[in-house]
Amino acid sequence: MDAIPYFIGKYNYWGCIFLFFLGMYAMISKTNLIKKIIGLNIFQTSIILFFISASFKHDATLPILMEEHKGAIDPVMYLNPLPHVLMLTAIVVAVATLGVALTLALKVYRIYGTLEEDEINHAIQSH
Amino acid sequence: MDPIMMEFSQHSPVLIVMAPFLLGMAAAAAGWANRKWAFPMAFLGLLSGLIAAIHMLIKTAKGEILVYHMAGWLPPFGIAYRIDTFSALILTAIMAVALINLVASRASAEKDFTEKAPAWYALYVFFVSGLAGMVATEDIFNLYVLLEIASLSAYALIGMGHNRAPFAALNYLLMGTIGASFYLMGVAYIYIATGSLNMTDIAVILQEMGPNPTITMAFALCMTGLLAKMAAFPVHGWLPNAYTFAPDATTNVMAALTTKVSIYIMIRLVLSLFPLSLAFDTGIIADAMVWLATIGIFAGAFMALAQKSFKRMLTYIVVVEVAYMVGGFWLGNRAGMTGAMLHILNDAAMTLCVFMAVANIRARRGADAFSDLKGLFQTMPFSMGALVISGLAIIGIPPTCGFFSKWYLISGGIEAGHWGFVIALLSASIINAILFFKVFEIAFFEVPAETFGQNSREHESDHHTHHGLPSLAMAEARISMLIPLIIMALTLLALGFMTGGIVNLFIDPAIPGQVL
Amino acid sequence: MKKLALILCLFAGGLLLMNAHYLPMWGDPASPASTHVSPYFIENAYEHTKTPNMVAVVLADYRSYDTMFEAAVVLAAGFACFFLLRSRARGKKGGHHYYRHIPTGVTIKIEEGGKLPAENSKVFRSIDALWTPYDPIIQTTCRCLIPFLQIYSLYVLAHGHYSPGGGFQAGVVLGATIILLAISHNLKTSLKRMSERTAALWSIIGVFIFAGTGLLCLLLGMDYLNYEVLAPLLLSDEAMARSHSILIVEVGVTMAVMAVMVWIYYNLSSAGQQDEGL
Amino acid sequence: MIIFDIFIALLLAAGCVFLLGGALGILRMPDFYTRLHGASLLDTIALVCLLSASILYVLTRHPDVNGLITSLKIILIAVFVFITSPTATHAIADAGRRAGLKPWTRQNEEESP
Repeated sequence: MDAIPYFIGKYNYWGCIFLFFLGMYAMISKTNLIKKIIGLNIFQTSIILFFISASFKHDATLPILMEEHKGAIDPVMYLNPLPHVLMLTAIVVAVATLGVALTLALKVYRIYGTLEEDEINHAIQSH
Repeated sequence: MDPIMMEFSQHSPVLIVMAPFLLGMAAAAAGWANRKWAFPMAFLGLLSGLIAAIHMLIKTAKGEILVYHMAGWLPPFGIAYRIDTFSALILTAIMAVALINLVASRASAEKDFTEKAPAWYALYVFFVSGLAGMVATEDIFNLYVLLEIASLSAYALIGMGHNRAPFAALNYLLMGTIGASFYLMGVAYIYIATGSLNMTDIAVILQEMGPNPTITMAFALCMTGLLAKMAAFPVHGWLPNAYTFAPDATTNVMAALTTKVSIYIMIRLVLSLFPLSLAFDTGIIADAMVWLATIGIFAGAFMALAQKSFKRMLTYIVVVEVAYMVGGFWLGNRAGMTGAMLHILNDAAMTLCVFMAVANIRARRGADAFSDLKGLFQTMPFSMGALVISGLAIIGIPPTCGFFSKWYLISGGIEAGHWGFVIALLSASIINAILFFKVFEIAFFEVPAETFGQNSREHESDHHTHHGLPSLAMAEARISMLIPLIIMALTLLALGFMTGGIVNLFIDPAIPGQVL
Repeated sequence: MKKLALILCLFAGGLLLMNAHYLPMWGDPASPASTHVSPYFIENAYEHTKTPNMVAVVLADYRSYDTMFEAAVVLAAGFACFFLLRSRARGKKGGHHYYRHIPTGVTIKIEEGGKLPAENSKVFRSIDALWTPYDPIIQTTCRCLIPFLQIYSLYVLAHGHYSPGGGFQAGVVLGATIILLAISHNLKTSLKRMSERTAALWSIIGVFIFAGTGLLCLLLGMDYLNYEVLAPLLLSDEAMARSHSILIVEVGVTMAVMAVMVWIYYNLSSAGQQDEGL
Repeated sequence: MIIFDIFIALLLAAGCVFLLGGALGILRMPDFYTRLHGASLLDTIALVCLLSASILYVLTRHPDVNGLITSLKIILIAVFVFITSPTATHAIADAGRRAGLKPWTRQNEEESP
């Protein structure tokens, strides 16, 4: 029975998908705006982990060329550099989004004096 | 053409993104020195983008497909831009819409944002160049980056409006990020399954690979993400608030472009990345999408009927129009697709026109509740004339462009036997007619209770009714807002007359031959 | 709403988890992701650019166009925060003036014709409650650390060709030092070192260095961002020209990221007023 | 060599135990200050254990100049952590005190459950 190697062999996907929907659940169901933004961050981080785990190869080292390999390079020796690059971009995008989200939350707080979504909706309706 | 120009013109695929982007940054930098320079810089940026777009339009019309390799690396390794006839058409539409709105909304932007106007110009130009890049790029990850740059600028542009705007913008941000992240997850699945990021390369690999559950999942993820981004029916919740409370200058361009570009991306992914069989062979996905669109049309139209303010009503019409295009595309036959693709272009034009007209009214009257529209035909005849033309286009009445794309959509629906969708289209036209004629009636026959001042918001409708129509003084919007509006109104008619040419030259070649 | 969200997430999550069965095993060297495009990068990166760090090569050369927009996203975020929050309305309305209580940094608005409250009045007593005594531990530690952090960030930037590092990381560390200054002292101190105007201009210039390098390649007759053509300008052969250009581009990224981090912090921490801070 | 390896393993295990203790402290302690106390002290000592384990590992595997340089770098990290971690804790505690948070006592707890 190779159920155990199967589960161990794919645990990275399970974990990332779990985090993905954990973040999404937090974004949909929480009423506090800051908690929603935290959910957003978990959500984005899970995708970053997903990509990075795709770059991993057993028995490979990080993609910086070692002095002794400069002649003939065996691709199996090094991790896949592309997902790292893509995720550097994704991290920066996530940070930028976080900055704008916090800015908007700050503006919302200055207008309504609260960060609870139901209180804000109440304030809008009673206005 | 002299050799230097020849040399330079081959770079137009990259210049369409980079020229606006660089000049947008220059506008922001100039803003710290002298605010007056910001507008010319932004204008110049979008103008050069438009010139590049028209150049490509002419080139692709001759049957050429423009491919540009960034940094000189060939596609599977580097990033490439690929522009066919249809994307050149959309690029031209984006640049033209953005340029016209920039000119039209200069006055209101300078008034609303005063010393922050350069930042507004910069974000506006970033937004437009992000959209242009999304249309041009052939790399699915580059698409995500450009999507985010367009969205981030959009959040900021929306958040600066009415008091309720920041909350609406935050909701848009959350929804938009969910959409973008689903798309990115789809990219991850595609990458894991194929190892490539280039659309053409992936399409070739997928052809060889045959059916694959990973790709099906990637398809589902990408489509879900794009549906959220384009505000298709069940996930449209962010759109009405965000567009209603954004500043007019922002709403105009955003309503005209954001959703349309997302639909373009959807069309491009389905037609040139995923195997066509995946989308249309089982028929389940396509049917589900068409029914979703049908429900979306009814829901949006009835919500529009319930609104009390003109601008808010129009935002629901945007939701309805999105459903037209989604439904038409997923009918899966040539007529439906042609209708959807033509409607992207037409809808960008007519949405801009109608929102610009509302912006003019709001600039004059300060409000846009239906009770504030009384007597407008007398005070603002030109703006109302443009509004009538765009209203007719949205309803779909012959000489205007809206009629032709709707004609294609309906004939596609009949061909596919989707009677629900056909009925939805026809009844949406009727509801649109009711909505617009209600507005025209108020604006033509009713008279404001007293000569309006700055804030006609306080007027009660039951003050006293005039009998007959006393003449009101003309109070037309300022000339810099009026001329772009009239140009747009004429464009709507011109697009209607040019439909045949556009379909033959630009849209037909972009639909793959298997689609009948 | 909560239940609906839960059902939705469980359903979609279940779907994705079932589908994970078809994904390749973790760390499988034969998976498509590690066999299609990436071997090309691993094999040719050094030959093309004489730079051992493949991530830096892919980041700043093969996919440099992405990276440029990444810097642009950061810039757009900086503009967004500035555009949404910055307000300078205070003090311009005339009639009243402001008194700043220097030890606490609290500013009192004095209406037209009003007088400063007396030394022991209720106003000042409430201000005194906010007063933070000089904290030698935090300030000294930060003052000792900041120079080292700055040198380290330059190392991360300059050594990015040979070890993990590069423009973004260097920019973040460099920006953190200025934010650290603002936290340990106050916003005024860091504004004196780096004003908002400087931050804004630096961020624009940083992205412009990147985009301008690309534009230069275009003007010299090659594709956008094709560094090869810069070889005569950089007095080197083509591979070395790529290596040098990667450094130039990373310097631009560092400037942009650093300035935008600082700029966003200025606006967020003081809610756009930029008089107080944390 | 085996003695060194056992020693390394012991140090790593001790580090993990300390980290676990810190995490437990955050969960179980009654108020802000005590939680901070547990987390910061145990984290610092855990880091010392882990870093010394890695220094030993490097020195036993590469007993040459390279190994020495690497271990010097690790010592630098330790110095950095020793400076910053207490300062950060101090700053956080200070902020808590200034925000008006009262330390926990038994009387406090009885007054406000």
